[in-house]
Amino acid sequence: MKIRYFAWLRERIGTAEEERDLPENLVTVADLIAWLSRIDEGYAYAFEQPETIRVAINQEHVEITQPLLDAKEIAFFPPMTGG
Amino acid sequence: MKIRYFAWLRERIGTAEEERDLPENLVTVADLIAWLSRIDEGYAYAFEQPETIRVAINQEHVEITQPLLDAKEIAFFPPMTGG
Amino acid sequence: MSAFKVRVQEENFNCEEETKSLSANRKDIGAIVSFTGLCRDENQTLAALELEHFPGMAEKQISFYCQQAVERWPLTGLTVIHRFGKIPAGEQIVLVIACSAHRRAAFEAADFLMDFLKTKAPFWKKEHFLDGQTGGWVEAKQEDEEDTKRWQ
Amino acid sequence: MSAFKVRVQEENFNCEEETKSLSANRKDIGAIVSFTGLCRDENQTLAALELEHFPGMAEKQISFYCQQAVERWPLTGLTVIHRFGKIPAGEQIVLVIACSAHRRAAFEAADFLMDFLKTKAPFWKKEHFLDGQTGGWVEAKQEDEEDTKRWQ
Repeated sequence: MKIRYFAWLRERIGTAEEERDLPENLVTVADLIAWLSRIDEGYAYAFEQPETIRVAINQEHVEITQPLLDAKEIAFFPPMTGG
Repeated sequence: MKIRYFAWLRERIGTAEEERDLPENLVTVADLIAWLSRIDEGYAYAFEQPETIRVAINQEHVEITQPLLDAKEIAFFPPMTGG
Repeated sequence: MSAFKVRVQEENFNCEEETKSLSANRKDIGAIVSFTGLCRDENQTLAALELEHFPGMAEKQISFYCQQAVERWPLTGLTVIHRFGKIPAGEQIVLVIACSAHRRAAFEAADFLMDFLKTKAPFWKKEHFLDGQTGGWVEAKQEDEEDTKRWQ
Repeated sequence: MSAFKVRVQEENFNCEEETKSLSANRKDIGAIVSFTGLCRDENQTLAALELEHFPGMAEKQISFYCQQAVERWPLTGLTVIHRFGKIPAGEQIVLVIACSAHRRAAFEAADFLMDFLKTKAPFWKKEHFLDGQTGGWVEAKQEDEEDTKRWQ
Protein backbone atom coordinates (compact mmCIF):
# COMPACT_ATOMS: atom_id res chain seq x y z
CA MET A 1 0.00 0.00 0.00
CA LYS A 2 1.18 3.50 -0.79
CA ILE A 3 1.39 5.61 2.36
CA ARG A 4 1.79 9.37 2.20
CA TYR A 5 2.68 11.83 4.93
CA PHE A 6 2.29 15.60 4.95
CA ALA A 7 3.54 18.56 7.00
CA TRP A 8 4.93 17.63 10.41
CA LEU A 9 4.04 13.96 9.98
CA ARG A 10 6.29 13.93 6.92
CA GLU A 11 9.04 15.69 8.85
CA ARG A 12 8.83 13.40 11.89
CA ILE A 13 8.76 10.23 9.82
CA GLY A 14 11.39 11.52 7.39
CA THR A 15 9.68 10.56 4.18
CA ALA A 16 6.85 11.95 2.04
CA GLU A 17 5.69 8.58 0.81
CA GLU A 18 6.50 4.92 0.93
CA GLU A 19 5.17 1.60 -0.33
CA ARG A 20 4.54 -1.01 2.38
CA ASP A 21 3.18 -4.53 2.45
CA LEU A 22 0.78 -4.66 5.35
CA PRO A 23 0.27 -7.70 7.56
CA GLU A 24 -3.14 -9.25 7.01
CA ASN A 25 -4.32 -8.67 10.56
CA LEU A 26 -4.58 -4.88 10.06
CA VAL A 27 -8.28 -4.16 9.69
CA THR A 28 -8.81 -0.44 10.31
CA VAL A 29 -6.88 2.80 9.91
CA ALA A 30 -6.28 2.73 13.67
CA ASP A 31 -4.67 -0.71 13.35
CA LEU A 32 -2.35 0.65 10.66
CA ILE A 33 -1.40 3.62 12.85
CA ALA A 34 -0.59 1.29 15.76
CA TRP A 35 1.48 -0.93 13.47
CA LEU A 36 3.39 2.02 11.92
CA SER A 37 4.07 3.44 15.40
CA ARG A 38 6.08 0.34 16.25
CA ILE A 39 8.49 0.75 13.30
CA ASP A 40 10.76 3.31 14.94
CA GLU A 41 10.84 6.45 17.07
CA GLY A 42 10.05 8.76 14.16
CA TYR A 43 6.79 6.96 13.46
CA ALA A 44 5.99 6.71 17.18
CA TYR A 45 6.58 10.48 17.50
CA ALA A 46 4.48 11.27 14.42
CA PHE A 47 1.54 9.21 15.65
CA GLU A 48 1.87 9.91 19.38
CA GLN A 49 -1.50 11.70 19.45
CA PRO A 50 -3.71 9.80 16.99
CA GLU A 51 -6.64 12.17 17.71
CA THR A 52 -4.72 15.02 16.02
CA ILE A 53 -4.16 13.02 12.82
CA ARG A 54 -6.35 13.37 9.75
CA VAL A 55 -6.60 10.51 7.26
CA ALA A 56 -7.50 10.20 3.60
CA ILE A 57 -7.97 6.94 1.72
CA ASN A 58 -7.76 7.33 -2.06
CA GLN A 59 -7.89 11.12 -1.48
CA GLU A 60 -11.15 11.02 0.51
CA HIS A 61 -11.33 11.97 4.17
CA VAL A 62 -12.04 8.98 6.41
CA GLU A 63 -12.33 8.31 10.13
CA ILE A 64 -9.67 6.44 12.05
CA THR A 65 -12.17 3.61 12.54
CA GLN A 66 -12.51 3.10 8.77
CA PRO A 67 -11.65 -0.40 7.46
CA LEU A 68 -8.66 -0.41 5.13
CA LEU A 69 -10.23 -2.96 2.78
CA ASP A 70 -8.37 -2.78 -0.53
CA ALA A 71 -7.28 0.85 -0.27
CA LYS A 72 -4.55 1.66 -2.79
CA GLU A 73 -3.32 4.82 -1.09
CA ILE A 74 -3.60 6.18 2.40
CA ALA A 75 -2.45 9.62 3.53
CA PHE A 76 -1.80 10.95 7.03
CA PHE A 77 -1.64 14.65 7.86
CA PRO A 78 -2.31 17.23 10.57
CA PRO A 79 -5.53 19.27 10.66
CA MET A 80 -5.61 21.35 7.50
CA THR A 81 -4.86 25.06 7.45
CA GLY A 82 -5.81 26.18 3.97
CA GLY A 83 -7.20 29.53 2.91
CA MET B 1 -36.76 77.71 3.27
CA LYS B 2 -35.02 75.74 0.56
CA ILE B 3 -37.04 72.70 -0.42
CA ARG B 4 -35.54 69.90 -2.55
CA TYR B 5 -37.25 67.02 -4.32
CA PHE B 6 -35.71 63.86 -5.69
CA ALA B 7 -36.69 61.05 -8.07
CA TRP B 8 -40.45 60.74 -8.68
CA LEU B 9 -41.24 63.52 -6.22
CA ARG B 10 -39.13 65.83 -8.36
CA GLU B 11 -40.87 64.61 -11.52
CA ARG B 12 -44.38 64.95 -10.11
CA ILE B 13 -43.74 68.41 -8.68
CA GLY B 14 -41.79 69.52 -11.73
CA THR B 15 -38.86 71.11 -9.94
CA ALA B 16 -35.70 69.89 -8.21
CA GLU B 17 -35.62 72.70 -5.69
CA GLU B 18 -37.35 75.88 -4.70
CA GLU B 19 -37.19 78.60 -2.08
CA ARG B 20 -40.42 79.16 -0.17
CA ASP B 21 -41.51 81.43 2.66
CA LEU B 22 -43.50 79.25 5.00
CA PRO B 23 -46.51 80.49 6.98
CA GLU B 24 -45.73 80.64 10.68
CA ASN B 25 -48.35 78.09 11.65
CA LEU B 26 -46.37 75.19 10.11
CA VAL B 27 -44.82 73.34 13.03
CA THR B 28 -43.80 69.88 11.82
CA VAL B 29 -42.68 68.24 8.59
CA ALA B 30 -46.18 66.79 8.31
CA ASP B 31 -47.65 70.32 8.44
CA LEU B 32 -45.35 71.36 5.61
CA ILE B 33 -46.38 68.35 3.52
CA ALA B 34 -50.06 69.19 4.04
CA TRP B 35 -49.42 72.83 3.12
CA LEU B 36 -47.43 71.92 -0.02
CA SER B 37 -50.10 69.44 -1.08
CA ARG B 38 -52.58 72.32 -1.39
CA ILE B 39 -50.44 74.28 -3.88
CA ASP B 40 -51.47 72.35 -6.98
CA GLU B 41 -52.18 68.90 -8.38
CA GLY B 42 -48.49 68.08 -8.89
CA TYR B 43 -47.73 68.58 -5.22
CA ALA B 44 -50.92 66.75 -4.20
CA TYR B 45 -49.90 63.81 -6.44
CA ALA B 46 -46.32 63.79 -5.12
CA PHE B 47 -47.44 63.72 -1.51
CA GLU B 48 -50.56 61.57 -1.91
CA GLN B 49 -49.06 58.81 0.25
CA PRO B 50 -47.05 60.59 2.93
CA GLU B 51 -46.02 57.26 4.48
CA THR B 52 -43.92 56.49 1.38
CA ILE B 53 -42.00 59.78 1.60
CA ARG B 54 -38.59 60.09 3.23
CA VAL B 55 -37.45 63.42 4.63
CA ALA B 56 -34.07 65.00 5.38
CA ILE B 57 -33.56 68.30 7.19
CA ASN B 58 -30.13 69.79 6.61
CA GLN B 59 -29.14 66.45 5.02
CA GLU B 60 -30.10 64.35 8.05
CA HIS B 61 -32.94 61.83 7.97
CA VAL B 62 -35.89 62.92 10.11
CA GLU B 63 -39.36 61.61 10.87
CA ILE B 64 -42.46 63.26 9.50
CA THR B 65 -43.36 64.33 13.05
CA GLN B 66 -40.12 66.33 13.38
CA PRO B 67 -40.55 70.07 14.16
CA LEU B 68 -39.24 72.32 11.38
CA LEU B 69 -37.73 74.82 13.85
CA ASP B 70 -35.19 76.91 11.94
CA ALA B 71 -34.31 74.31 9.30
CA LYS B 72 -32.47 75.90 6.36
CA GLU B 73 -33.08 73.09 3.90
CA ILE B 74 -35.58 70.27 3.72
CA ALA B 75 -35.55 67.45 1.16
CA PHE B 76 -38.29 65.02 0.18
CA PHE B 77 -37.64 61.77 -1.62
CA PRO B 78 -38.85 58.18 -2.09
CA PRO B 79 -37.32 55.27 -0.17
CA MET B 80 -33.69 55.03 -1.23
CA THR B 81 -32.41 52.37 -3.63
CA GLY B 82 -28.66 52.72 -3.49
CA GLY B 83 -26.06 50.00 -3.87
CA MET C 1 -7.85 52.15 12.10
CA SER C 2 -10.26 55.04 11.85
CA ALA C 3 -9.68 56.14 8.26
CA PHE C 4 -11.79 55.18 5.31
CA LYS C 5 -12.28 56.47 1.78
CA VAL C 6 -15.66 57.48 0.39
CA ARG C 7 -16.20 58.65 -3.17
CA VAL C 8 -19.44 59.53 -4.95
CA GLN C 9 -18.67 60.00 -8.62
CA GLU C 10 -20.01 59.80 -12.14
CA GLU C 11 -16.98 58.08 -13.66
CA ASN C 12 -16.27 54.38 -13.47
CA PHE C 13 -13.86 52.88 -10.93
CA ASN C 14 -11.21 50.20 -10.99
CA CYS C 15 -11.44 47.60 -8.24
CA GLU C 16 -7.85 46.44 -8.71
CA GLU C 17 -6.45 49.97 -8.35
CA GLU C 18 -8.52 50.66 -5.27
CA THR C 19 -7.48 47.36 -3.73
CA LYS C 20 -3.82 48.10 -4.41
CA SER C 21 -4.06 51.53 -2.86
CA LEU C 22 -5.33 49.87 0.33
CA SER C 23 -2.93 46.94 0.45
CA ALA C 24 0.33 47.91 -1.30
CA ASN C 25 3.42 47.63 0.91
CA ARG C 26 1.44 46.32 3.86
CA LYS C 27 1.80 43.02 5.64
CA ASP C 28 -0.87 43.38 8.31
CA ILE C 29 -3.78 42.54 6.00
CA GLY C 30 -4.90 38.93 6.01
CA ALA C 31 -8.22 39.30 4.21
CA ILE C 32 -9.63 41.57 1.53
CA VAL C 33 -13.32 41.33 0.72
CA SER C 34 -14.55 43.35 -2.20
CA PHE C 35 -18.12 43.77 -3.32
CA THR C 36 -18.91 45.08 -6.78
CA GLY C 37 -22.52 45.90 -7.63
CA LEU C 38 -23.37 45.87 -11.33
CA CYS C 39 -26.23 47.20 -13.42
CA ARG C 40 -28.08 43.96 -14.05
CA ASP C 41 -30.45 43.19 -16.90
CA GLU C 42 -31.91 39.71 -16.74
CA ASN C 43 -34.71 40.25 -19.24
CA GLN C 44 -32.61 41.78 -22.03
CA THR C 45 -34.79 44.86 -22.01
CA LEU C 46 -32.75 47.30 -19.94
CA ALA C 47 -30.39 49.78 -21.61
CA ALA C 48 -29.25 51.59 -18.48
CA LEU C 49 -30.12 52.69 -14.99
CA GLU C 50 -30.05 56.40 -14.31
CA LEU C 51 -28.87 56.99 -10.78
CA GLU C 52 -30.05 60.21 -9.20
CA HIS C 53 -28.45 61.14 -5.90
CA PHE C 54 -28.50 63.83 -3.24
CA PRO C 55 -25.03 65.39 -3.49
CA GLY C 56 -23.48 66.04 -0.12
CA MET C 57 -25.96 63.94 1.79
CA ALA C 58 -24.84 60.84 -0.16
CA GLU C 59 -21.22 61.29 0.98
CA LYS C 60 -22.37 62.08 4.53
CA GLN C 61 -24.58 59.01 4.81
CA ILE C 62 -21.98 56.65 3.37
CA SER C 63 -19.32 58.11 5.67
CA PHE C 64 -21.64 57.68 8.64
CA TYR C 65 -21.97 53.94 7.97
CA CYS C 66 -18.25 53.60 7.21
CA GLN C 67 -17.56 55.15 10.61
CA GLN C 68 -19.91 52.63 12.21
CA ALA C 69 -18.09 49.81 10.41
CA VAL C 70 -14.61 50.88 11.51
CA GLU C 71 -15.83 51.17 15.09
CA ARG C 72 -17.49 47.77 14.98
CA TRP C 73 -14.83 45.68 13.20
CA PRO C 74 -11.02 45.77 13.39
CA LEU C 75 -10.49 46.93 9.81
CA THR C 76 -7.14 47.76 8.25
CA GLY C 77 -8.69 49.48 5.24
CA LEU C 78 -12.09 50.50 3.91
CA THR C 79 -13.13 52.09 0.61
CA VAL C 80 -16.63 52.79 -0.70
CA ILE C 81 -17.28 54.20 -4.16
CA HIS C 82 -20.79 54.86 -5.42
CA ARG C 83 -21.49 56.11 -8.93
CA PHE C 84 -24.33 58.30 -10.13
CA GLY C 85 -25.58 59.23 -13.60
CA LYS C 86 -26.57 56.93 -16.44
CA ILE C 87 -25.00 53.50 -16.07
CA PRO C 88 -25.40 51.03 -18.97
CA ALA C 89 -26.44 47.44 -18.24
CA GLY C 90 -23.42 45.33 -17.31
CA GLU C 91 -21.45 48.27 -15.89
CA GLN C 92 -20.32 48.83 -12.33
CA ILE C 93 -22.39 50.88 -9.88
CA VAL C 94 -20.88 50.43 -6.44
CA LEU C 95 -17.70 49.15 -4.84
CA VAL C 96 -16.99 48.26 -1.21
CA ILE C 97 -13.55 47.00 -0.19
CA ALA C 98 -12.93 45.95 3.41
CA CYS C 99 -9.51 44.81 4.66
CA SER C 100 -8.75 43.18 7.98
CA ALA C 101 -6.32 40.84 9.66
CA HIS C 102 -9.13 38.27 9.79
CA ARG C 103 -11.64 37.17 7.20
CA ARG C 104 -14.76 37.34 9.37
CA ALA C 105 -14.33 41.09 10.02
CA ALA C 106 -13.74 41.84 6.33
CA PHE C 107 -16.78 39.82 5.21
CA GLU C 108 -19.09 41.28 7.83
CA ALA C 109 -18.03 44.90 7.28
CA ALA C 110 -18.56 44.67 3.51
CA ASP C 111 -21.90 42.92 3.98
CA PHE C 112 -23.02 45.50 6.58
CA LEU C 113 -22.09 48.42 4.33
CA MET C 114 -23.96 47.01 1.35
CA ASP C 115 -27.11 46.53 3.41
CA PHE C 116 -27.02 50.15 4.55
CA LEU C 117 -26.08 51.55 1.14
CA LYS C 118 -29.16 49.83 -0.27
CA THR C 119 -31.56 51.42 2.20
CA LYS C 120 -29.90 54.51 3.69
CA ALA C 121 -27.81 56.12 0.97
CA PRO C 122 -29.79 58.76 -0.97
CA PHE C 123 -29.70 57.25 -4.46
CA TRP C 124 -32.63 56.44 -6.72
CA LYS C 125 -32.64 54.38 -9.89
CA LYS C 126 -34.67 55.01 -12.98
CA GLU C 127 -34.90 52.43 -15.75
CA HIS C 128 -34.12 53.21 -19.39
CA PHE C 129 -35.15 50.46 -21.77
CA LEU C 130 -33.54 49.27 -24.98
CA ASP C 131 -36.61 50.30 -26.99
CA GLY C 132 -36.00 53.92 -25.96
CA GLN C 133 -38.82 53.96 -23.41
CA THR C 134 -38.21 55.27 -19.93
CA GLY C 135 -39.37 52.90 -17.23
CA GLY C 136 -40.30 53.58 -13.66
CA TRP C 137 -38.21 54.24 -10.63
CA VAL C 138 -36.86 51.05 -9.07
CA GLU C 139 -38.83 50.39 -5.92
CA ALA C 140 -37.22 49.81 -2.56
CA LYS C 141 -37.40 46.18 -1.47
CA GLN C 142 -38.80 45.14 1.88
CA GLU C 143 -36.17 42.39 1.84
CA ASP C 144 -33.39 45.01 1.86
CA GLU C 145 -35.01 46.75 4.80
CA GLU C 146 -35.13 43.41 6.64
CA ASP C 147 -31.46 42.79 5.88
CA THR C 148 -30.41 45.94 7.72
CA LYS C 149 -32.03 44.59 10.88
CA ARG C 150 -29.46 41.80 11.02
CA TRP C 151 -26.94 44.33 12.32
CA GLN C 152 -28.84 45.64 15.30
CA MET D 1 -25.25 27.42 -13.24
CA SER D 2 -23.25 24.31 -12.50
CA ALA D 3 -19.81 25.37 -13.73
CA PHE D 4 -17.02 26.68 -11.59
CA LYS D 5 -13.28 27.09 -11.96
CA VAL D 6 -10.78 25.62 -9.50
CA ARG D 7 -7.03 26.13 -9.77
CA VAL D 8 -4.27 24.99 -7.41
CA GLN D 9 -1.06 26.61 -8.53
CA GLU D 10 2.33 27.89 -7.43
CA GLU D 11 2.22 31.16 -9.41
CA ASN D 12 0.43 34.29 -8.30
CA PHE D 13 -3.03 35.23 -9.59
CA ASN D 14 -4.70 38.43 -10.70
CA CYS D 15 -8.08 39.12 -9.14
CA GLU D 16 -9.04 41.65 -11.81
CA GLU D 17 -8.35 39.23 -14.67
CA GLU D 18 -10.27 36.45 -12.97
CA THR D 19 -13.18 38.77 -12.29
CA LYS D 20 -13.24 39.92 -15.90
CA SER D 21 -13.22 36.37 -17.18
CA LEU D 22 -16.37 35.73 -15.12
CA SER D 23 -18.21 38.94 -15.88
CA ALA D 24 -17.15 40.25 -19.31
CA ASN D 25 -20.00 40.64 -21.79
CA ARG D 26 -22.60 39.55 -19.27
CA LYS D 27 -25.56 41.50 -17.96
CA ASP D 28 -27.09 38.93 -15.62
CA ILE D 29 -24.61 39.54 -12.77
CA GLY D 30 -25.73 41.97 -10.11
CA ALA D 31 -23.14 41.23 -7.44
CA ILE D 32 -19.52 40.10 -7.39
CA VAL D 33 -17.94 39.23 -4.06
CA SER D 34 -14.26 38.50 -4.08
CA PHE D 35 -12.18 37.31 -1.19
CA THR D 36 -8.40 37.55 -1.28
CA GLY D 37 -6.40 35.89 1.47
CA LEU D 38 -2.91 37.30 2.04
CA CYS D 39 0.19 36.10 3.83
CA ARG D 40 -0.04 38.25 6.95
CA ASP D 41 2.80 39.26 9.24
CA GLU D 42 1.70 41.40 12.15
CA ASN D 43 4.86 41.03 14.23
CA GLN D 44 7.36 41.93 11.51
CA THR D 45 9.09 38.62 12.02
CA LEU D 46 7.70 36.52 9.18
CA ALA D 47 9.52 36.23 5.87
CA ALA D 48 7.17 33.78 4.20
CA LEU D 49 4.74 30.95 4.65
CA GLU D 50 5.55 27.72 2.90
CA LEU D 51 2.35 26.07 1.78
CA GLU D 52 2.50 22.31 1.43
CA HIS D 53 -0.46 20.66 -0.24
CA PHE D 54 -1.77 17.28 -1.29
CA PRO D 55 -1.84 17.49 -5.10
CA GLY D 56 -4.97 16.02 -6.57
CA MET D 57 -6.82 15.85 -3.30
CA ALA D 58 -6.61 19.65 -2.97
CA GLU D 59 -8.38 20.17 -6.31
CA LYS D 60 -10.91 17.44 -5.47
CA GLN D 61 -11.77 18.90 -2.08
CA ILE D 62 -12.10 22.46 -3.36
CA SER D 63 -14.24 21.25 -6.26
CA PHE D 64 -16.45 19.32 -3.84
CA TYR D 65 -17.22 22.48 -1.85
CA CYS D 66 -17.65 24.54 -5.04
CA GLN D 67 -20.23 22.01 -6.16
CA GLN D 68 -22.02 22.35 -2.82
CA ALA D 69 -21.99 26.14 -3.23
CA VAL D 70 -23.46 26.14 -6.75
CA GLU D 71 -26.19 23.76 -5.60
CA ARG D 72 -26.99 25.87 -2.56
CA TRP D 73 -26.91 29.40 -4.05
CA PRO D 74 -28.03 30.71 -7.45
CA LEU D 75 -24.55 31.65 -8.66
CA THR D 76 -23.71 33.02 -12.10
CA GLY D 77 -19.98 32.45 -11.68
CA LEU D 78 -17.52 30.94 -9.23
CA THR D 79 -13.72 30.80 -9.22
CA VAL D 80 -11.39 29.49 -6.53
CA ILE D 81 -7.60 29.71 -6.80
CA HIS D 82 -5.32 28.40 -4.06
CA ARG D 83 -1.56 28.78 -4.22
CA PHE D 84 1.09 26.48 -2.81
CA GLY D 85 4.85 26.86 -2.31
CA LYS D 86 6.72 29.63 -0.53
CA ILE D 87 4.67 32.80 -0.33
CA PRO D 88 6.37 35.95 1.02
CA ALA D 89 4.60 38.07 3.64
CA GLY D 90 2.19 40.50 2.00
CA GLU D 91 1.55 38.26 -1.02
CA GLN D 92 -1.67 36.59 -2.09
CA ILE D 93 -2.51 33.02 -1.07
CA VAL D 94 -6.11 32.37 -2.00
CA LEU D 95 -8.86 33.88 -4.14
CA VAL D 96 -12.58 33.19 -4.15
CA ILE D 97 -14.87 35.06 -6.54
CA ALA D 98 -18.63 34.46 -6.41
CA CYS D 99 -21.06 36.12 -8.83
CA SER D 100 -24.82 36.18 -8.56
CA ALA D 101 -27.85 38.21 -9.53
CA HIS D 102 -28.22 39.10 -5.85
CA ARG D 103 -25.72 40.20 -3.26
CA ARG D 104 -26.77 37.85 -0.46
CA ALA D 105 -26.01 34.73 -2.54
CA ALA D 106 -22.61 36.07 -3.62
CA PHE D 107 -21.61 37.03 -0.06
CA GLU D 108 -22.75 33.75 1.44
CA ALA D 109 -21.14 31.54 -1.19
CA ALA D 110 -17.74 33.26 -0.82
CA ASP D 111 -17.98 33.14 2.97
CA PHE D 112 -18.98 29.45 2.89
CA LEU D 113 -16.10 28.52 0.60
CA MET D 114 -13.52 30.30 2.73
CA ASP D 115 -14.73 28.51 5.87
CA PHE D 116 -14.35 25.13 4.18
CA LEU D 117 -11.03 25.95 2.49
CA LYS D 118 -9.66 26.78 5.94
CA THR D 119 -10.60 23.45 7.47
CA LYS D 120 -11.15 20.94 4.67
CA ALA D 121 -8.66 21.73 1.91
CA PRO D 122 -5.41 19.77 2.32
CA PHE D 123 -2.94 22.62 2.74
CA TRP D 124 -0.48 23.17 5.60
CA LYS D 125 1.52 26.27 6.37
CA LYS D 126 5.04 26.41 7.71
CA GLU D 127 6.53 29.66 8.96
CA HIS D 128 9.85 31.02 7.70
CA PHE D 129 11.17 33.92 9.76
CA LEU D 130 13.12 36.99 8.70
CA ASP D 131 16.08 35.88 10.82
CA GLY D 132 16.42 32.76 8.68
CA GLN D 133 14.90 30.45 11.28
CA THR D 134 12.18 28.03 10.35
CA GLY D 135 9.18 28.22 12.62
CA GLY D 136 6.52 25.68 13.33
CA TRP D 137 3.55 24.56 11.34
CA VAL D 138 0.60 26.92 11.70
CA GLU D 139 -1.93 25.22 13.94
CA ALA D 140 -5.55 24.75 12.97
CA LYS D 141 -7.86 27.06 14.89
CA GLN D 142 -10.88 25.80 16.77
CA GLU D 143 -12.58 29.02 15.71
CA ASP D 144 -12.31 28.01 12.04
CA GLU D 145 -13.82 24.64 12.85
CA GLU D 146 -16.70 26.39 14.59
CA ASP D 147 -17.21 28.68 11.59
CA THR D 148 -17.90 25.72 9.31
CA LYS D 149 -20.79 24.68 11.53
CA ARG D 150 -22.68 27.84 10.57
CA TRP D 151 -23.49 26.21 7.24
CA GLN D 152 -25.12 23.02 8.47
